[in-house]
Amino acid sequence: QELKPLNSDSEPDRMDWSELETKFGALPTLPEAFRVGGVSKTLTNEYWRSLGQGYQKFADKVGVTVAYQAAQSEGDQLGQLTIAEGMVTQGYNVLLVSPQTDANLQPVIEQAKAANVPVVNVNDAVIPQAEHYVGNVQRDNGVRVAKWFIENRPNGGKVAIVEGQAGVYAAVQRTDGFKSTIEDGGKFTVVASVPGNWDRQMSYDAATNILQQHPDLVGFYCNNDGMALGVVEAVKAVGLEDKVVVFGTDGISDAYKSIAAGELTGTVDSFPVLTGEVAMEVALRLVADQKLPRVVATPQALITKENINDFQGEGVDVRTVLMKAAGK
Amino acid sequence: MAVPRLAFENISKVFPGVKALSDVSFDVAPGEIHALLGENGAGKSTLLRILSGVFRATEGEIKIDGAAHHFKRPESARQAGIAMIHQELQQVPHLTVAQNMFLGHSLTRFGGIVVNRREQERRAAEALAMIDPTINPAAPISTLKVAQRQVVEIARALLDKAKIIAMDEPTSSLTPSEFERLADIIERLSTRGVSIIYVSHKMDEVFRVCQRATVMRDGKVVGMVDLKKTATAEVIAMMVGRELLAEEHHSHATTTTSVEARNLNTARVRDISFDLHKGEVLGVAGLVGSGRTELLRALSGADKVTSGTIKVDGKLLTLSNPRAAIAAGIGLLPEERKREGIIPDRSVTINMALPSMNRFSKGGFINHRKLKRAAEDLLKRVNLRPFQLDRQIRLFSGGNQQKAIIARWLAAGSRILLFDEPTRGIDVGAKSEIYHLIEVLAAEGHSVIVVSSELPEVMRVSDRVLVMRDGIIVAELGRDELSEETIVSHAVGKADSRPGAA
Amino acid sequence: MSDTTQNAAVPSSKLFGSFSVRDTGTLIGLIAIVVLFGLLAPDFVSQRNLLNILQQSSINACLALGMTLVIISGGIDLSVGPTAAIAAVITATLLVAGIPVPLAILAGLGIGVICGLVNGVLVAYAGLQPFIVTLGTLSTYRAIALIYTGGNPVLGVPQGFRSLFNGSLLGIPNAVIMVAVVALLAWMLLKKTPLGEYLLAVGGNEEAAYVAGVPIAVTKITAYVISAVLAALASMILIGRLGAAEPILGNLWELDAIAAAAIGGASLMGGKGSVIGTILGAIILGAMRNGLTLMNVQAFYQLLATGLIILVAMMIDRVTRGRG
Amino acid sequence: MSDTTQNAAVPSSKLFGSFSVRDTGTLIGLIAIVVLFGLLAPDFVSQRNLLNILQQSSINACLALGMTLVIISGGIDLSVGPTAAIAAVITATLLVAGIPVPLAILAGLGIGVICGLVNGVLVAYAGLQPFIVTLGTLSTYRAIALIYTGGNPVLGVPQGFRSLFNGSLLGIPNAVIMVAVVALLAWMLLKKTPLGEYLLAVGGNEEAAYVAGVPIAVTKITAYVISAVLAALASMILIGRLGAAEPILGNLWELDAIAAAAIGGASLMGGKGSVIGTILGAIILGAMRNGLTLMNVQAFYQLLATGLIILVAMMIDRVTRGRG
Ligand SMILES: Nc1ncnc2c1ncn2[C@@H]1O[C@H](COP(=O)(O)OP(=O)(O)OP(=O)(O)O)[C@@H](O)[C@H]1O
Ligand SMILES: Nc1ncnc2c1ncn2[C@@H]1O[C@H](COP(=O)(O)OP(=O)(O)OP(=O)(O)O)[C@@H](O)[C@H]1O
Ligand SMILES: [Mg+2]
Ligand SMILES: [Mg+2]
Repeated sequence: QELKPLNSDSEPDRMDWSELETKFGALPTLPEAFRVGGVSKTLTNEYWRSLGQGYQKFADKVGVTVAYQAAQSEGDQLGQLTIAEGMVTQGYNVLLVSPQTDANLQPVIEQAKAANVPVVNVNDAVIPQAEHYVGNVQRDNGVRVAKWFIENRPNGGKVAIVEGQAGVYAAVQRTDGFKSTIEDGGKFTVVASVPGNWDRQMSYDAATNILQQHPDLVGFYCNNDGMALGVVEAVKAVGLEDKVVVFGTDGISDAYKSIAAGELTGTVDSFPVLTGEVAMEVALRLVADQKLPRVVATPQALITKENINDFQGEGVDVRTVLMKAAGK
Repeated sequence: MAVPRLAFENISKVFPGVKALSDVSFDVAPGEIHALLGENGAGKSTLLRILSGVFRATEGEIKIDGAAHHFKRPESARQAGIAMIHQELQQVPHLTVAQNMFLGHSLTRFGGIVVNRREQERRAAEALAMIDPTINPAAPISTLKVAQRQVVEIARALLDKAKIIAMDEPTSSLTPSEFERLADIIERLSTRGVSIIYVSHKMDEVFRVCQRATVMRDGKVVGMVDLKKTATAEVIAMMVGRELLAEEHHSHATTTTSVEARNLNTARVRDISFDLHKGEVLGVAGLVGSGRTELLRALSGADKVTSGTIKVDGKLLTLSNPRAAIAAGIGLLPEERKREGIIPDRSVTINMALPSMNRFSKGGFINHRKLKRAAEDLLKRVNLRPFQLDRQIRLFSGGNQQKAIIARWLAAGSRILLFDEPTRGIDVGAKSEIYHLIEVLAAEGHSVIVVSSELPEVMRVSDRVLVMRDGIIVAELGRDELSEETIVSHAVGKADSRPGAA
Repeated sequence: MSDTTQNAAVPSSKLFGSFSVRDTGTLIGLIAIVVLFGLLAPDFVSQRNLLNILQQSSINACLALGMTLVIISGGIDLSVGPTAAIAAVITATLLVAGIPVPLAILAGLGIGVICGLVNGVLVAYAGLQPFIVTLGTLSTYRAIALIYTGGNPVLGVPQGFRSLFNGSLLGIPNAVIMVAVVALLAWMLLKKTPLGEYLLAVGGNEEAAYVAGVPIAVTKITAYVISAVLAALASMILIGRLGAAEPILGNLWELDAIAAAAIGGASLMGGKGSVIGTILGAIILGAMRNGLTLMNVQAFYQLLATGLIILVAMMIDRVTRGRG
Repeated sequence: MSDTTQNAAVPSSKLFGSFSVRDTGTLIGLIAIVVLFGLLAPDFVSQRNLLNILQQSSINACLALGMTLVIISGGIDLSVGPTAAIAAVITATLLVAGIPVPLAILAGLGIGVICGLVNGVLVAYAGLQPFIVTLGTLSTYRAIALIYTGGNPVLGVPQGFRSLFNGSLLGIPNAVIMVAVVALLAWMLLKKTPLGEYLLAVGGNEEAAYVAGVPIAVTKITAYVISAVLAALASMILIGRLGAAEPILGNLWELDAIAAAAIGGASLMGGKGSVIGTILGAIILGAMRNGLTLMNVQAFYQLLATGLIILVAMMIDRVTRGRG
């Protein structure tokens, strides 16, 4: 039957990652000589490298081989398609793909289906025809930051958004989640929502311009951490670091460092390593013919100076922390 | 008089900053061969380019068979029956000879969709055969020598069956024998009623083929003469505004050897050996394609020497590039001015100073004052006109560009000057100035090699002449042995060639 | 120097006699790459994979053919990607709205004509530099595609359209056949028609072309229109494959297309370029991508290899052609 | 007949007498943009914002100056972004390792020299096309930067370095002062030194320059080296500002730099270009970005405006210069 185009944020056929074991039991035994293919968006961003580490970590644990490849640059849509098609041709048993755009890996879904290879769409662009999706709720990234503002800045004020690449699903959802949530109470106004193109320099310049126009700004929300770190510098450059808060998204290690140093206010970590592990687990369960829901939601959490030590440091196992948070 | 075939009526043309033509009027009868004469920069090419639709006149009109025309594009002029041979070669390097000849109005098949190359090549070959049957119409134009390319330009104008053909220095790269064939063609065209406007700085040609001449100076018509009833000197006086003295040849050759070439071989010349003395002017004659240009290019470091030695003032040189040659005091005035000579968008001054930037710099900076002084001095010496030193060189007439390149080597202090067709496209006045200049340079102790296709020129300036054929030197003629017949017979290989000494 | 002394191949009027020295250089480059990858990755030379390479190269080849014509005319077209994007989203919208396939295709190609006309007119009549014109339209067209779709992909391209562009005939992908036909047409255009000569003339010596009565403006505009129409066609091949049209489709296509044309011997100074060379260039790039993936080379090293292979291909070519 | 009838500026030897007709065209374009944004966004013309614009334009201006020299010599340098990235990550690594600031800066600029040399030698000696050489090194250099850092940014650039590049003197950002000095040097190079004449000659007519004894190879190589060194300098301004060096820094810088040079009157055919024009071009682009942000224009429309403004700026300029 025809699948409804997937909306990963609102798909009803979903479960939380924490329920995998409880609902489906331990990982079944897998066929011999088994190869998993991972197709990443780009390796130039730590987020995607961490995701690959997650794949590898879980694969090592259960003893399967993974190949993790990425397009040569972010935006190289056909290059990524070539990679994914190559993996189907070469007879990988299951694919984990993080498409550049919503559509560029569409043919792989079809080819893989014909070759009977399950495909898991892992974050953040969403292939409408995808049968399996593992990832977080993009909108929720923005929502969480907006909630922080509502709780911690009861007087409201002016806020600004630095967006990712125009037209990219994650950017649109994150921006929209933040904007609609924060404007709900009527206390906050989004005075600027400008493109930062995932680029530090552009975000720095945009933030400088915004701050100069609105020196009374209370905070920024940025669609990823790289841009947020650029904005932090812009805020510091005009000496407003005590008044203006800056939030990023992704939870890359530099963001953690910056939060620990008291510069970046917070980031919404979507735990790429853990996401990778979960995605790998889902893939393997699919190979073992388990019937999983279409969407498996992975965890995310707003990291600030207050809770950073729960997620980072000696002896902290993020998995356990999050499991606990999920109430398991 | 009946309605003229062609009438220019009060044509004026203003370029930003220059009035190139003012109030030019004259007419040409059907079948007339009409010379258009004038010094460099007089406005001849500008007038013809207006006629052929390349430029638009600022004022005035052109009448063809009594009907007024204002051509907006070259195509409209062509359709009105005008063909033009441009002074500068107008060719596209990656097309073949035939494609170039038919460019803009290809012969086609299948309703204009497919170029009929075979037919084009056949007709191109026909037209070429009238002057030079050796040119292969299917060869890419870039493999042709300049002279051959000029033949192609002429042949292109003959394709159209035009009623007016404007020829702007059609023979500037050609040898007398090719001119003779062109002259025959022109006469045949004339008897068929085709009118021809003929621009040339070669007076003998003009008197040989033309009936009447319009003389221009500084963009104005200064007179119209019947060439059958006028003396050359009189015409020249009209052109340059003064009498030209016929100068005698003076030799300044010494016995000190300045250049000693032994057994030089390049891709195109073989076994070249000769001596050049201080103060000597050595002429090099030969047919088109005999390797004269390549000889000069080898000496100037522009072409690779595969074997043999060159000594300058007794010192062995390794000429890996022109820079090395320039440093050794050798300067080349190249044959193809537009391609190898000028940097079109830079001023004459800069074009002049390019090889000798170091002489005009101090502490790494150009000393513009010194440069300006040198430019004023040297460009005056070559009589640059208009005398605007900051003007882009491309805006000067061809002849004046040539003068600037000569000045270049004076500025560089070169002692050995290699002139490849030095007076190509240069007016009679300037020509005699250049001859004079060559003599002065020789007297000052420069050594000069002059390659020229104009035998009178070779004989006028040379102390000694080498004749080349097929890439080798076939004869060496002393000044007393010089005559057109001797040179030509050696050049074509009829004389008892290869004398022992070379 | 550089060009004038080089031994130019004498074009011949025989069909495919035009396989010049330059093209041979490119072919040797391609063979070298195929042999290299064939040794390193055994799957590489399987028939299936070679067809794959052709299919994967087809989009770039399609664009690069148009780019070659523009480059020959002395221009450059940076706006091919966004042009493709506009054509894609509009074609897809029409298809989704139930417009018959042929009409939708025509509309998409028509968009190409318009985009190309804008580029061409700005270059030919306004006299602006091609690089900067198409840099401007690169942004403008992309913005139009984004605004038109609100940034969302157009999903649900009907099967009829998809099988046309994504099907295969006797085992050969339709896209490959289409591009082969386009290449043949481009080759004929360049070698056999007056327009081909005009392109070479305008790019080779604009003044000479003008004096000879070549319609400069029309020639240039035609080149840009062809380039844009081929970009539109490439976008259809792509949406046929993807089943969806995105406004951000075609990102960085221009660089690949230019690279293919340049590897194939087109000179960015104009007046020179080869259809056969361009096709070989596109296949070289496609084979390289494919081979590196088969070898499971990590992304950073793929990037390194891409750069080095482009340089080496150009050098092999330079050496094979020989030069003074 | 594009160029031959066009009015050429008469070069003058007076200082700043070189503000040519062409530069005036660019200036009018800039004024038009400033007036437009001044009307639409009142904050735009505040002194503080104008300084902001200069600061934000400084990086692009720095690159564009080098690009102008390369373009004048008849080439193009697509590899500036990755060159900057390598220089940035290496400088930052050294700084973090505690190497003194001046040494680290020298090392970074030295990296620029090497990258430029590679480009220059491939263009000048191997005789490859500049576009394709620097397209190849664009990938290669980027890959090197990524491999060197493993893809991670280098954090913790020390304050001493940062304040040097990100501080200000009498209210004027150091970066602006540095780029102004670079511009002055570039202007002098072009107008006052033999090398400047060589660049113009090589780009204007390479063959004639060769016959006239201009050292072609050295001239071209110098242009690429200067471009790469300025890219390295630009990267230092950036890491001074951001406090971190990313291997992906400098993405698409080449397009902005080329756009600035072209808006400023450089001809991609070589032989023509203006330092003043390029600076104005960079400011036009910077002012446009700044103004659109101040007006809080939505992303898609910013893209649209960017494209249209580039086109309009070029047209204004074309009209002001007048043409036959
Ligand atoms: N495109 C142009 N722009 C500006 N001035 C020009 C242009 N073309 C020619 N001129 C000027 O017009 C005048 C006439 O030049 P023209 O080429 O017609 O001379 P000419 O009589 O053909 O000289 P020559 O015998 O040297 O060929 C010269 O002063 C020249 O500098
Ligand atoms: N690019 C080329 N390809 C093939 N043959 C060439 C080429 N250039 C020159 N030749 C040949 O080399 C020989 C010498 O030519 P060269 O130009 O030296 O003659 P020239 O006496 O100077 O004649 P011109 O009057 O044309 O200058 C000729 O036979 C010519 O056809
Ligand atoms: Mg003339
Ligand atoms: Mg010669």
